Order: sequence, then C-alpha cells, then structure tokens
Amino acid sequence: MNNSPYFLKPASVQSVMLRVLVALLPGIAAYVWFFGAAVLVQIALASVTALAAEAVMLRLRDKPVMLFLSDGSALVTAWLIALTFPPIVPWWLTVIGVLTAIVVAKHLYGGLGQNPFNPAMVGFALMIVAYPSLMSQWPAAGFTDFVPQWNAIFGSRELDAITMATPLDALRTALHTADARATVAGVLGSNATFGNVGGKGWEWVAAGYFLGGLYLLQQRIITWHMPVAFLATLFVISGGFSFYDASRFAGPGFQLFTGGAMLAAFFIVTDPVSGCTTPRGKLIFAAGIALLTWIIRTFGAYPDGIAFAVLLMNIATPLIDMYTQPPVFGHKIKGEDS
Amino acid sequence: MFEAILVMALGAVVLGAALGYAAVRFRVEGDPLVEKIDAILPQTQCGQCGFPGCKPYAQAIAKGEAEINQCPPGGDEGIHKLADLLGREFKSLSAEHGIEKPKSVAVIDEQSCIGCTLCIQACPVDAIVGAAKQMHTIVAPLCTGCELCLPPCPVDCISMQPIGESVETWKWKYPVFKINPAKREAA
Amino acid sequence: MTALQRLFKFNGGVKPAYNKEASTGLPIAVAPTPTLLVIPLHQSIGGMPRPLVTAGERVLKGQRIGGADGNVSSAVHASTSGTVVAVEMRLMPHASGLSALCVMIEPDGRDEWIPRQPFDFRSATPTQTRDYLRDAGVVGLGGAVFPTYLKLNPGKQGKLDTLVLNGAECEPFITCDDVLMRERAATILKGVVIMREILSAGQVLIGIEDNKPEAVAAMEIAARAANQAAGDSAIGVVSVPTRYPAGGAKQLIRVLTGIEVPHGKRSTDYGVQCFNVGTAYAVYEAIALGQPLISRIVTVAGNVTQARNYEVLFGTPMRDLVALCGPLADSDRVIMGGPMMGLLMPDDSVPVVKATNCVLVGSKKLFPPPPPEMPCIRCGECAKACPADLQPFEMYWFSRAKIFGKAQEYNLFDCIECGCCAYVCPSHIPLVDYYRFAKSEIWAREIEKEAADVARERYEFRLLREEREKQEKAAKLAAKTAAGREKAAAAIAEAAKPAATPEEDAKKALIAAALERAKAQKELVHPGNVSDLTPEQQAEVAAIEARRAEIREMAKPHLRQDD
Amino acid sequence: MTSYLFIILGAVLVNNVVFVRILGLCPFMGVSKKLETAIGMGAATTFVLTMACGASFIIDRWLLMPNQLEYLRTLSFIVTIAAIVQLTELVIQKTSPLLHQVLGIYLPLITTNCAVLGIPLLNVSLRHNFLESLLFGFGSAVGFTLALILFAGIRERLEAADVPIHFRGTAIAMITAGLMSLAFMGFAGLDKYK
Repeated sequence: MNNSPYFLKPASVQSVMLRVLVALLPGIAAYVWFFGAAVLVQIALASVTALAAEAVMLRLRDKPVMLFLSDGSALVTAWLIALTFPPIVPWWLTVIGVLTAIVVAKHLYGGLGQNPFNPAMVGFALMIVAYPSLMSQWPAAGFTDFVPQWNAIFGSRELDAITMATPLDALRTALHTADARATVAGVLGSNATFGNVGGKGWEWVAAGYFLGGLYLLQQRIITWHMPVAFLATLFVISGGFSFYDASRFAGPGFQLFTGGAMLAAFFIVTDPVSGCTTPRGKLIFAAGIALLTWIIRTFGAYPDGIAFAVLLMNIATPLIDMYTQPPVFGHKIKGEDS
Repeated sequence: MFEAILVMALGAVVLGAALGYAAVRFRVEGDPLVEKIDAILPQTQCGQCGFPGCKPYAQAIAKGEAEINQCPPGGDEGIHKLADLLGREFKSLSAEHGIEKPKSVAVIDEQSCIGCTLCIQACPVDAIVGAAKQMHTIVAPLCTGCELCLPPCPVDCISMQPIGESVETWKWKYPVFKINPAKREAA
Repeated sequence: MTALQRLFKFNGGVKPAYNKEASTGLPIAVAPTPTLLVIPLHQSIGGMPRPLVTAGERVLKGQRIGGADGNVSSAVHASTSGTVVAVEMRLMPHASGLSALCVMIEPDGRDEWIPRQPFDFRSATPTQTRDYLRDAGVVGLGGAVFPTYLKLNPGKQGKLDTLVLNGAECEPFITCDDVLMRERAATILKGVVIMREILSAGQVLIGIEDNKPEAVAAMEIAARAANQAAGDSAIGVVSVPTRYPAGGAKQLIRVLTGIEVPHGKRSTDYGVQCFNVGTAYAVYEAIALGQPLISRIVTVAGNVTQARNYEVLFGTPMRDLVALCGPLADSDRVIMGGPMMGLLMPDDSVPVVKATNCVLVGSKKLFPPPPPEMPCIRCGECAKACPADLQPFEMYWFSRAKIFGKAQEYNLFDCIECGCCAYVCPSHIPLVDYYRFAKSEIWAREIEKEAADVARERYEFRLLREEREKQEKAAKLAAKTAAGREKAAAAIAEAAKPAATPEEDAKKALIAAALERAKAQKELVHPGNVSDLTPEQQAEVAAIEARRAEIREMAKPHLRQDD
Repeated sequence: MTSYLFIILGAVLVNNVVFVRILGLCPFMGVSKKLETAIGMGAATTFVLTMACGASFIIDRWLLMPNQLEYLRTLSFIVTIAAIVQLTELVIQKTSPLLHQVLGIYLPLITTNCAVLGIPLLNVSLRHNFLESLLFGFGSAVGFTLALILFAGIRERLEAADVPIHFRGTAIAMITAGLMSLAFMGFAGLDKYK
C-alpha cells in the first residue's frame, strides 16, 4: 500500500504527449496542402521505426514494454524528425535518423526523462553532417504530385523537377559565395521560393505550428517562457542587424517564418527533458538557442542552425539550471544569516 | 649534432637548476590528506585493518602503504567514499580483515563480571566504567562496537548485541513500486 | 477589521477535492471510554518521557504517567481513572509499524479526576509557567505535536509582534478545528488571551480558510467579545484563500504577515509565532481549569457511513472510534491524518494520540492505488506546485540515485512533505516517499558521523592520557630510583632488605586469584548465588544461560582467529 | 585587432581543442566527474598552457631556429612544459596552499596532456607571432576549460541517470563527448566568414 498523498490529480505523461501530437496537426495540414503528402509517408515511416526501436530497447533493458511504449514519447520524437527532415529524403535516411534518436540519444541514457540531448535534434544533426546534400533537397511549394515524391523516397532519385533550394539556403549561398553586390532584397526578390514574409508555403506551415503552439499554451503543457524568449530574441537580433545593414542581414519576418523557427519555438525548444526547467533557465535557454540559430544561419556553414543551437544549449542545460534556481521559501532575504 | 647536444644539455642544466632551486626554496610540510581520510573512517578504533587505530590506518593509506578495503566497520560505503576521495577504483572488502557486521554494542553480563579492569584498559574510547573488584558496565552510546574488550575478558562475560530498530531510529525505506518487467525467460 | 487586512501569497499549492462537508453535519460527540486504554509514552517531538507508574498501580484521571525527559519533551497523563495493567511495548500509531513503551490502563468507570486548580500564570515567572505547561502535556495539536511550552517564549526582545492562530485546516476530510471553532470559539479565545499575555504579543491574527464561513463567523463574534473585554482591537479574524497547504504554519505566517520563516529558524526571531486553534483550547484548559491534555477532537471520515467529529481520550484504539461511524465493508486501511500528509497505520488497533487530528478510513475505491510510476520528464509541474519554492524534480533525481549530498544541495530539508508535488506529478512518482527516504538516510548518517567524531575525540584523549600517565610513571620511577639509590647507600651500611613487590605484580596476583574464584564458580555449574532459588527462577536462569551460550556460539565465526 | 579576437573565438568555439581537434581527451574524461575539480583543472591548464605557449615560442624562435634544430622541437617542448608544470606546482604549493589543495593533484596531470604539447606545435605550424601564440594558447585553454565544465555539468546529472549497465561510466561519457562534438560542428565555417 502506498504512502501519502493517497489521491492524485488526474494527469499523465501519455495525455501530455498526445496533446503535443494534436498540436502538431495544423502545421502538418498546411505542410500537406503546400508540399504534398510525402510528409505523411515520412511521419508513418518514422513512427513505425520509432515504436519498433523503442520496443526493442525497452525489452533489452528489461523494462515493461507496453507501459512505456504507450507513453507516446517515441511518437513525438518520430514526428519531429519527420517534420524537420526534408519530406523527400530517401526512406533509409529517416530510418537511420530515428534509430539514432531513439537508440543512442534516448535509450543509452536510460530512456525517457534521462537524455541530456534532444533526441530528434541529435538525429537531425547527425544526418545533416553525414548527408549534407540529401538533407538540403527540399520540394518547392505547389509541387504536390504524390508519385514523384513517393519515388524520391523509395525509388529512383530523379529530383531536379521537384526540388528547390529553400530561401534560407539560397540566401546564405548567395551572400557567402557570390559577388559582393548580392543583397538580401536582391536575392529574395529574384528567388521563386520566397513568399510574403518567409518561404513560399513555409510561412503557412509556420503559422500552423504557431496555432498548435497556442493550443499547448492554453493546455498549460508548455509555459510562455521558452516560445516568447526564443521568438523575441530572434526578432530583436535579426531586426537589429537588418536595421544596421539591410543588404547583408535578413529581417525578423524572414527569420521567424522560414526554416524550423516556429516549429522550434513551440515544439523543439520546449522539450522538457533536455531543456532547462527553472523559469529563468527557460528564458536563458531559449534565448541562447535563438542567438546561436541566428549566428549559424548568418555566418555558419549549415543552412538552418536550429538543431546545432538546440544541442549546444542542451550541453549547457545542467549548468544553467543549477545557477538559475529560484530562491527557496524563507531564503529570499539576503544577509539574514550573517 | 654538437649544437643539438649543447642545446639540450643547456636546457637540462637551466631547467634542472630552476627546479632544484624551487624544490629547496618552496618546500612545504604536512599532509592534509590524512585528515580527509580519517574523516571518512568510522572511528571504531577496532584495529581490524591491521593498524592500531583509525588515524594510523589513514596515515598508511595516505602514504600508499595500505589498501582502501581493509576497514570492515566502514563497509562498502566507506570504501566507495575512500575510492572517490583518492580517485582509485572501488575494491570489495578484503576478507582477511573481516566482514561487515550490523552495528552492535558490547554488553557486560554483570553477574559474571569479576571486576578485573582488563576490558577497561582495552577499550579505545573509554566507554567502560568500573573499578577494580567492582562490577563494570558499558556506556552504550559511547561504545563503537570494536570488540576489543572481548578477548581480554578472562570470564567471557562480554557479548556483542546488535542495535535494534526503534521508532526513533527507524528509517523510511526506498520506495519500490512493482511494475511487471518484461518477461524474457518466459515462453 | 477583517476586510482591511492585507493578505500575502505563497507560491505553489494545489486545490484537491476537499470532502469536508461529510463530517461537519453533526456536532462534536464524546467517544465512549474503551475497555482498555493504550497510552504511548512518546507522543510529542523530543525526548521520550520516563514512565512514572508501574503495573498494578491505581491512577486518577489526569495523573501524570510519563514525566518529561530532557530539554525537549512533554508529559503524558492518564486519560481516565483506573488501574495500570502493564507498562510494555505496544504497536505505535507510526508509519514504521514498530512498538514502543505504552502504559495500559483499565478504566474503572468512575472517571475520577486528580485535584484540579487553576494555575495563576500572572504571578508565576515565565519559567514556572512553561514548566507547568510542559508537565500538563500541552503540545501543538495541528499534527506536528511540538511541545507548546517551548514555543510560548517571546524570544530575545521579550515581546512578540504577531501571534498567529492557525484555523486554516487545509487538508481534505479533516474538520476537527472547524467544528471546534464553531462550537467552542469563546473558549479558544480565552486560551488566545492567555497566550497573548504570556508572549506579550502585539496583535493576534486568526487565519481561517474561506471555505469555513461558519467558523469565521463564530470566531469573529468571540473575538469581538474578547476585544471588548480587553478594551482594544488586537485580535483579528482573517479569512484566507482556500488553497492547500495554506494551513502549513510557515505558509499561514507568510499569508497573514508576509514574513517568510526559513527552515531551521525560530519564528519568534522574526517577531511571530503560530499556534493551532486546538492548542489554544488546550492551553485554556490547562491554565484556567488545571486540566492536563488528555483528550482532543478527532475527525473520523473517509469510507464510513456517517463521518463525524468526536472528543476522544488518548489511548482509545482507532478501531473503537471507526466502529462508531459505521465503516463500509470494503474498508482496507486506516490513515492517521488527511489524504495529503497522513500516515498509513500498521493496523486499526493503534491508539489515538495527541497527533491524531483525523482517523481516515480508506478503501481501494476511495484512494485507488497510484498508476505505475513513470520516468520523470522534468516537466516542472512539481516546482510550480511546491509551496516551499523548491525544485522537487532535482531532489527526486538525486534521492532516487542515493546521491544525498546533491539532494541536500537542492535544499531537501526545506521540504515540508506536504505532498503537492506528488499530487500533480503526471508520471505518478511517489516523490514524497523519496524525500522521506533521503531525509532519514541523511539523518542516520549525521548521527553516525557525530558518533564517529565523539569516538575520535575520546580515542585521542585516551592516547593523550596514556602518554601522560606513562610520563608520570616514568617521573615517579625516576624519583623512586633516585630515592632508592640514597636509601640503598644507607641500606648497604645496614643490611639488604627484600625489595617491595611492584604494584603490577600485586594486581596480577589479584586478577589471578579472582580468575581462580571464577573458574571454581564455573566448575560448580551453578554459581553460588543461585543455589537457593525457586524452580521458576532456576528455569529462568537456565534460559538465560542458554541464550548466552547461543550468542557466544553466534559470535564465534565473527571473531578473529587469534581470539 | 579583429584578427586577435578571431584567434581567441576560433580557438574557444570553432576549433575547440577537445571537441574539434580532439586533443586533451585524457584529462577531459578523467577530471570531469565533478564540477569543482573541472573548474580547478581548467584554471590550472589555462595558466600552464598560456605559459607553455610563450616559453615554447621563445625556445623555438631564438634557440632552435637560429641553430637549424627544428627537429628537436617536440623533445624540447616536452621538457619545457614538464618543467613549467613542476615549477608552477612548487610555487603554488608554497605561496597559496589553498589553491594547491584545489589544483594539487591535477597539476602533474597537465604534463601528460597532449593539448598542452599540441597547441605550441600548432602555433609553430600556423606561424603565429608571439602575441598570437599567447592568445591562441589562452583561447585554446579557455575552450578546454569550457568543454570540461560543460561536460562535468552533464556528467553530474548523468551520474544519477538510469543508464544501461553496460554503458555506465566511461562508455556513456564517450558517447556524450561524441554528441557534444557533433553539436560543436554547428560552429563550422564561422571563422571563415568574410
């Protein structure tokens, strides 16, 4: 028989994870609308792989398989991987990415709750380091034909017709390598993938994620700290630099609505396990990710820096948490002891 | 070739001289390590480690003359702490020095005691009171359970009694919740 | 006066289902005296009282049966008149399921009081008053049972700013303070007036959760009367927002005064002191009526047909009390206290003691076993719910791995074990169990460490003493030899005398003689002093001998070779 | 001026001595179990590495190069570093027993730290001048300290994690170091920005 307290608030890890999945749906809907159903194939593929890997690992580690499998955390990781990878990467890339995430980044550390790194981002970072070209083949908005996409995932890789550089990639390549006359406005103006504020289509996907994020906030699954700190920092720093030299630095609207910024703000940065937990820690953590993301996007070698930024801040998480503990009851007044 | 030897020799002489001078100039005495080791030892003063007390054992460990697994009263936990402090690998308790026993106190059977004071002399922490030809008794809270009073007693009137658990000394247990582990052997 | 009171907030807290209406419908009833009272001697924080009675003795109602022992301790009294049947180990109302010394009294039904007279605390010194309350056995009745006399000390300044009276009673199911305030508000206020005078307190704030409007109303009327009698307006009744654990002493002090009393600090140092309403009632009874603490109000609730509050004599088995309320058939446990912090009793035979504010009957349906423990996902819900502003998930993380030093760095000992964290945990982790485990391990280690330090000190002192003795002996010997030489010079002239036997030799001879005697005794099998015993006594001696032999036998393998 | 800043930043982050150059792994794995010792080790390394860079520059430029004795570089650097470490230890022991108690056992370890030899050698091959050598040495040491402290933070938490038994200890520490290395790859290209 258990000790006090004898009754508990109805809450469970499972319901938390399920609501996170629900919150991803608007973004996924926009994704399918603009870029075709390939992403659904990837989600299914990632989900099956993740559940299988999770089950095998739980069994190897002598844990109750059904109980822990049903917590839904593997599914969240799988969906995030499917949503951050280009939707037309070959199937084995997704599988390896998911396996890395579940086996190495999660279970070798002891499974749910114990991993110091965000599993999905470990999968993403490893894949983009190992297969940089495959990981930067993105479909252009409007090419929603399913057959060539299916072929891209499972068969021949005749991709030229359906892929296009993302706005982030195009901008970085142009500014880094082309002649000194290239400007942000010039590059984006001449690029077919650029929409109203972010990438064509991508801005609507980002809006979908934003909607889902609001749902998570309303459900109190995440607190305001991380999304606000992340988006505000990205806004301020890109706005500041854009104001300083608009020809070399893209503006805040572009930064917030391209790449994975919106997904990161509400779904990736907010991962409770690998992120900071104290309120002040959350602000520092999310702001740090935003800053590093902007630096890597602007000056670095990889197109979208979110995965690396998240992992870098994951490294610092224990220290941030340690030094941002809120004052304990009765310890608030300083100098009382002396 | 000649220059090479010259340069290396020059280097050796200069650095050697500097180090030699520093070694003399900056000599320090004392070893704070012994204190730290002594703080970990249980202070039973039983001598089971082969040294005449906890402090001598601590000194021996610090000098590298003794292993860290010679203290039965400290048990595995004590060895772990020593290993942590000294950056050595954990070793299980050395069998020749004894085994870890539940904490006990000595009890004198007051009827058989002949008042010889031999146990009083043996007690390392002066936890036995009594005088010649008077019955002796053990001050239980001070007894470390070292068992050193057992051998000298000519009438075998001292016995070790494990300390039982009372409402005051009771400890909350580690919470264990049974969840059915995956059955691997089954089927 | 209540409306203008400025309230503060404590962080965290939860709002569980309160379930209080079930037991407030009926007035307080007096529980019948049981056939046998089992009165544990240890009923308060601090040293265990010494038993003052022996089996066979007749005791009167209110007679002291356990005397306070040590600086922190409180006396225990006979709850009714009768005969002491035994003083022996009995199962305690404690989570350990262990036994401790109890006084068993068979009531004679006459309920005969000891002579009672009011204590004139106005003409007594503060120390006398405190000693009186200690011997009257008055302890905090909120559940912590801290001896009240120790808290009735105004501290360094000699006066107190605020006396806080705790009527918040935030635990679900429990209503004993609620009904006490409804029915006996005037008496409580009389106790408050006495306490205020002892403490020289400036103002008195009575904090009551706003889900008890009847109690607030009753206390307001009583407070107004008390204020009128005193001619001031020092006593105020404040209704505080209902949120568990608003009734925690530190939380209530924070809500009413804004002062945060840190862990390990006395609240008097911050000019404030907090008492339960039941304690004020007990103080009045002890001082104005001369009645020691022998009974209290207990809520019986949970899985029963008619929950109710009873005035119960200490020592009454919980089983008898539960029987009055008609426990339902599926009842499977008895809990002392509420559902958030209550302790599971080893069985229902354990007696009601001073700490028993509630006897909660449980069943699988009412308190279902918690879902399986899942891994912590560091969601931070527990940190949001913690009223002590701790990081429960970090404390859990290190307690679970038994890295106690780290758990302590996260201020484990500021935890009040209120259960809020475990209540909200989506992973259903029994967090409080981990903290209790870690705390008791750390305590045990600290005690061990202290013992080791004492042993080291004594060992070093012994070495020092031996060294000194050796030197003294050497000095003496040197003096002796010097003297001896002179003597010898003289002696040579006379004649050689036999040298005196050294002291050691004499001692050795003595020991040898004693050894001989002992051996002789042993060979006789029966020692001399047991020759003329009754058969029963002889049997007892034989049993003891057998036990001794057994112990020796058991000890043999543990002894070293050279033994 | 900016180039000096880039040398330091490059050494701390982009070409982190542990995560990117994979140097000094022995103390990185050995002395990162506790945060306190990690900080101590980092401080000691920072001091020694900066000194070693300066001393090795002087030896290389004014003793070895004029005499065409570049092939003695490794040998003479090792001897110099060992001497500096010893000297540092002796001086600290005398002047600040407290600091010695903190750093005490880690100081001799630095002698066998390949980063301390590697960075002066890199200084030579990168043709740094004296000030650049010092800054590069200091920056690398700060990078080493940063890596050590961050790693210690994670390891303190990992100590309590339910890591599968075969991966406990060094195994999971190596995996963690690998993932940290992966994260630091995100800085790739930063030092080449025009």
